[in-house]
Amino acid sequence: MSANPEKSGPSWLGTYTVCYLIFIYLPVLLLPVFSFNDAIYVAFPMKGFTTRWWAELAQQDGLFEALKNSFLVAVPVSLVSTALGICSAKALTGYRLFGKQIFTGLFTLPLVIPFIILGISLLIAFNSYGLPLSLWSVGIGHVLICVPFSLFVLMSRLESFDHSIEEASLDLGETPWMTFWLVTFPVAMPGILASLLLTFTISFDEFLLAFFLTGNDSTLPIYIYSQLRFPAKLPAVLALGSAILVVTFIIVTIAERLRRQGDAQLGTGVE
Amino acid sequence: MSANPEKSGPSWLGTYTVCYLIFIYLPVLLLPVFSFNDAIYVAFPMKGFTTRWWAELAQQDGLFEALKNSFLVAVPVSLVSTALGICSAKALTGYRLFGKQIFTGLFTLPLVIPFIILGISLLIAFNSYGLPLSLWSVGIGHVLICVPFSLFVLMSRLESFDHSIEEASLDLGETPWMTFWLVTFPVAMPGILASLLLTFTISFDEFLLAFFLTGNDSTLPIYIYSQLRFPAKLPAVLALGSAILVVTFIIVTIAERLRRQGDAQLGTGVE
Amino acid sequence: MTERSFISIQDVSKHFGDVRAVDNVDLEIAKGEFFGLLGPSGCGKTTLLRMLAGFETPTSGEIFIDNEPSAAVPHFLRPVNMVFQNYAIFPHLNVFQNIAFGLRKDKLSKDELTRQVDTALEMIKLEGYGNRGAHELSGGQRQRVALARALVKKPKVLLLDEPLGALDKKLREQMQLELRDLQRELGITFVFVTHDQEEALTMSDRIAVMADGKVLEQGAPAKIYERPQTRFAADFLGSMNFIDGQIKGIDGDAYVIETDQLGTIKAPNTAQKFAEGEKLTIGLRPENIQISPRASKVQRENSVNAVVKTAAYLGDRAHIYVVLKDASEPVLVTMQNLEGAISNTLESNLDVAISWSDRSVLMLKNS
Amino acid sequence: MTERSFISIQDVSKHFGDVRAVDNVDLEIAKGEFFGLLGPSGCGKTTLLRMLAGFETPTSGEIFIDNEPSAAVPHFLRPVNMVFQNYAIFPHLNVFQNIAFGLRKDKLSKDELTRQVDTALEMIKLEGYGNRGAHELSGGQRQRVALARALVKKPKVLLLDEPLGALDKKLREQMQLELRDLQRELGITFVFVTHDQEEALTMSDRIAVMADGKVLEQGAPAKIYERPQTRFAADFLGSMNFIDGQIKGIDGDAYVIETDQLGTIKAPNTAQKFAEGEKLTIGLRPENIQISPRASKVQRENSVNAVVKTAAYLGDRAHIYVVLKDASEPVLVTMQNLEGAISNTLESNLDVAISWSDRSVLMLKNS
Repeated sequence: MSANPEKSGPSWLGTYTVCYLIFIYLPVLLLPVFSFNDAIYVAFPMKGFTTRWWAELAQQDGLFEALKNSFLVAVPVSLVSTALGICSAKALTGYRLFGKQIFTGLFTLPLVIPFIILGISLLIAFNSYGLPLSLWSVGIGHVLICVPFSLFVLMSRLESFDHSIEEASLDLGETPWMTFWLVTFPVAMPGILASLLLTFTISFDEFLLAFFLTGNDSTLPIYIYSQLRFPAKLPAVLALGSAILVVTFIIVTIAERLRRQGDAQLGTGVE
Repeated sequence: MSANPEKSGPSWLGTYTVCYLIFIYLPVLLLPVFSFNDAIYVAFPMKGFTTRWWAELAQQDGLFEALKNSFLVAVPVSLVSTALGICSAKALTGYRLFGKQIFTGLFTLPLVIPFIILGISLLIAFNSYGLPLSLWSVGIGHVLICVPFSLFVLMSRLESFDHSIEEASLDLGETPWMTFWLVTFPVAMPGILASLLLTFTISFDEFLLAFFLTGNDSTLPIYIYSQLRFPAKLPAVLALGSAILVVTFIIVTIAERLRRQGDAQLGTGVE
Repeated sequence: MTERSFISIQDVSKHFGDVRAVDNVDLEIAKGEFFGLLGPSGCGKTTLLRMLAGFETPTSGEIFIDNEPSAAVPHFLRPVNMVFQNYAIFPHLNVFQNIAFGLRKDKLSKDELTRQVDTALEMIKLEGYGNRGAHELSGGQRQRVALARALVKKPKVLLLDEPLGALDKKLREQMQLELRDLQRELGITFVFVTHDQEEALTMSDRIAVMADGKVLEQGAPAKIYERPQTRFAADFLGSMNFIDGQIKGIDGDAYVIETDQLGTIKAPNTAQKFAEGEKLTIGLRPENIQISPRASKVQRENSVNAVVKTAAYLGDRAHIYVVLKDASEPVLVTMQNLEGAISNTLESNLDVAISWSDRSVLMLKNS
Repeated sequence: MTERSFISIQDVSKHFGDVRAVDNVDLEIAKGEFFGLLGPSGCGKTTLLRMLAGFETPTSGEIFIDNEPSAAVPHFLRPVNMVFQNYAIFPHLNVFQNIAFGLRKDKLSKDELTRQVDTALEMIKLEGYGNRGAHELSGGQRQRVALARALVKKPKVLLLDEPLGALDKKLREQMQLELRDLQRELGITFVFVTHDQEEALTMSDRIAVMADGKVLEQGAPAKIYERPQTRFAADFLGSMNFIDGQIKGIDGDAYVIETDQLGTIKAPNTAQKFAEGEKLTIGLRPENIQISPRASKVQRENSVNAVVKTAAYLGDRAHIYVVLKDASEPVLVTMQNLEGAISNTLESNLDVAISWSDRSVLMLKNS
């Protein structure tokens, strides 16, 4: 009752929102703008409109190699870290409060270790155990940082997961195995998809660990970094960056929609 | 009733937890181990025990300069981004559901832009507008990525914030301004502290943006990176990394405790 | 505005966008009254209360409190205080600090402050609880602290938003009586909002029944319950058997009404005017119908044979649904369980007679 | 184990760590019975139900269902089904798929499956709702779907965990009767858990009252309500006036009891044995006490002068608290409001007389 539909806060908050969004998007939007600017030097005033940087982009062999490498890493990383995230979330929700807090801390601590230190640790570890650096080592590094994110996404879902529907399935004569496939999995699906998309994005975007841990293969961020040495290639990098921005935007929107859809479903499940 | 105290999940989850923790902490723990190893080369088998790398660490002038720079950036960044986070959270909770989802998306989107692209964007922006690169530009970049994190921490707190206690304060004769200081601020305090600690840690740890945006001053991660060129300095870097690990661990523990304390308080507030 | 009215709500409306939360409400509340706003959720009662508190501004109309128009008064200067539905105890303050919160502005000496808070703690029977944290209190204790916190401000009017809604049944019944006794002792005007008809009946001196933003009727509990003017109020306050009928004629000071379900029945010719031939709805409270074995001699004016369809034994009373010969809709009869005598009438398919007196027949206009 | 008992719970205990959730419970439930487990939250009733369902294993003792020891049977093979407290509707399936879920294993033809689900939908009066999503259902509809989903399995025993707890009051009262009628029609044994005494009294053929993991007493609703053996049950089921007393002597077939509050009173000498001089607690149900003006002639055995302290008008009845001359603890009297007659006795400080009959006096052992 009286949900207070008028309440939209003081009016300065609207002004703030606009200013803030300009502050964060002004630099980002320079990327697509300059990617159509007909000049090698990225500076105001702008010259004419061109699509040649985008055309140039399509001809770079290294780019597609890097893109392929990024997918080769990000796809398995998202699958493995989501699988580990499910196990971890299951394990953590099983514990009582006290142990749960400690273990949750231990599981998520890697997130706050500076990536440069994590990179050095992993490099040392691979060297010490005599393992070669390759896309495999990048993947292992990425799994390490992706699992905590997957865990975050899945934990909140598992915590609001109503276990009585699993009991209901058992009660109606299904085996635990079929209960998992008929009830647990489909209900948890939106969360799992959100986790897959999130971890994919993280792995795809990550630079520092990839930089430390890759052998001769570069992933996309590393390819971009290498291009920066050649000023003439900067406009094409801007075009590439713009493309990545658009794709990222689409993926995140889908992930968010899935998450919300799952919320709505669970919301009614609990009533 | 029947809180099911026995339920601790299948027993393989315990095994899983142990294996997983070994997987993630094995590389990380190599750092402190090798930092006491009496050899320049970081490899098994280990040599004798020494503290000389730690002693060496204390004599590096550049280290303390970098440490100072990191603090000079991270302290204001945490304050500014938490302040912006408070405003943003206030602004977002004011909106109705539909607008809220869109704006929340816009506010948090910077998080998923690859940092290398964000770094390039900012670099171009600074150059385009003729602004010099310095610790200031690093700070601005960090604020950009810290606000969404601050927002996440504060949003959940503001959403569970019971606004009727503010109305009660007004009803009992306090002005809106005093209500903010006597009620809103103290009740939101744990969340604000958690945000300050989190954003401090992020800024302190961040490498890539700092790398792109700094002028001549290096922050701690950049200093570490620069040291890696000299193999002889690696053991001291390990010591430094170990020290950072310990400090990070302490800060995160405090932040988490504050968060939970706030939850407990709010929990009873809602009953 | 009469001399008597202390709070005067004059033609007040409140619109939220297209929603008319409160729709042209007129209400006069006397000084020292315990006034209940009763209605289902969404009926606008809370919005009306929040306008009295100053948290909402009327879209149109005016509110006077103690003869002062309250539109211009900022809510922190109004002579009213509020007890919130969830009590809104400050979670970071202890009981003493919560109660003393509203006294900050009075710049009292430390001794005087302590004295006033202690008096308040005594009033709510929580002596010695001053140092307890907000999270250490039970639901009932939170309710009392919220009450004390508002009452130390010595308001002219205390507003209560579903004051007992968060408490369990036994505690709620106890607090209803305590709250009413406290109000009588203090003499402060209380206005409260509830969706619970028993709470409204128990505590109020007068009740306003609201639906869809409008006040449907108002009056003393017994008047509203026993002589409701609208089908909504009759149904919302307690149970009611509704029977379709038609005025057949007027026999002296009684109407003769033809019904399908109960045959021809009589009702007293009260102020409400019905024309001959007019269709209307008859209301019969379940507790005004008596149920007895067919054989027994019935002393009341109306008696009909019926069959028990189903019955619910509730311990202190029973709800018995009986069907009449040719009627499909069952009639509900409530019967007090005096010394276990109830059990004789709970059997399904039992032949019984039901009876009622003319004056318990309620006549409601069809609208 | 008698021939009659269909579910036999023999000396069953369940410990969670140091907590004895269920403590040496023996219960026999007959085939086709509607059996209620009643108790406050935490009394172990849900744990007992979950042991019947197979979700918990007894720490000690044995449970037989239809003469089969159920310890070894995995719960998905038991002839029992459960309706969960929150209904546990599968959120990703529609109504049809929810109800058909338990029939998967039966490998029915598509037509047969549709027929069975349609029959179930008809039973719960939700014909045509098959395609509705789980989130499109109201609380009452969810409850019905959960019921249908369990009943299509044709269980020998249906377990219900607070089946109506999530519904609002009016709907709950309606569903209580519907559920009972359905059970009588199907003839399936129902065992349900509730903390609501009216729900237990209304629906059950027999009730077991539980506290602290133990069954305190069991029996038909009228027996438990009107002749409780323990103070806990007397207090938990409805209201009760408790009065301290001492046996003064035995006068023929009646005890003579001395009380501070009511003077010397009599009670029938029933099976329960009390010795002369023994201290005991007297129980008097509020609805068994009659209140009348002092002047009126009282026909019942016991009559005492009293003064009305406070009264709560509830519309269909009133709760009146009276104090006796030298007693501090008020006595509660419940009175049905027959044609508004109640109003005469609601005034504070009114001089009245209260009366009761010997046979409504309940004698409870002090323990």
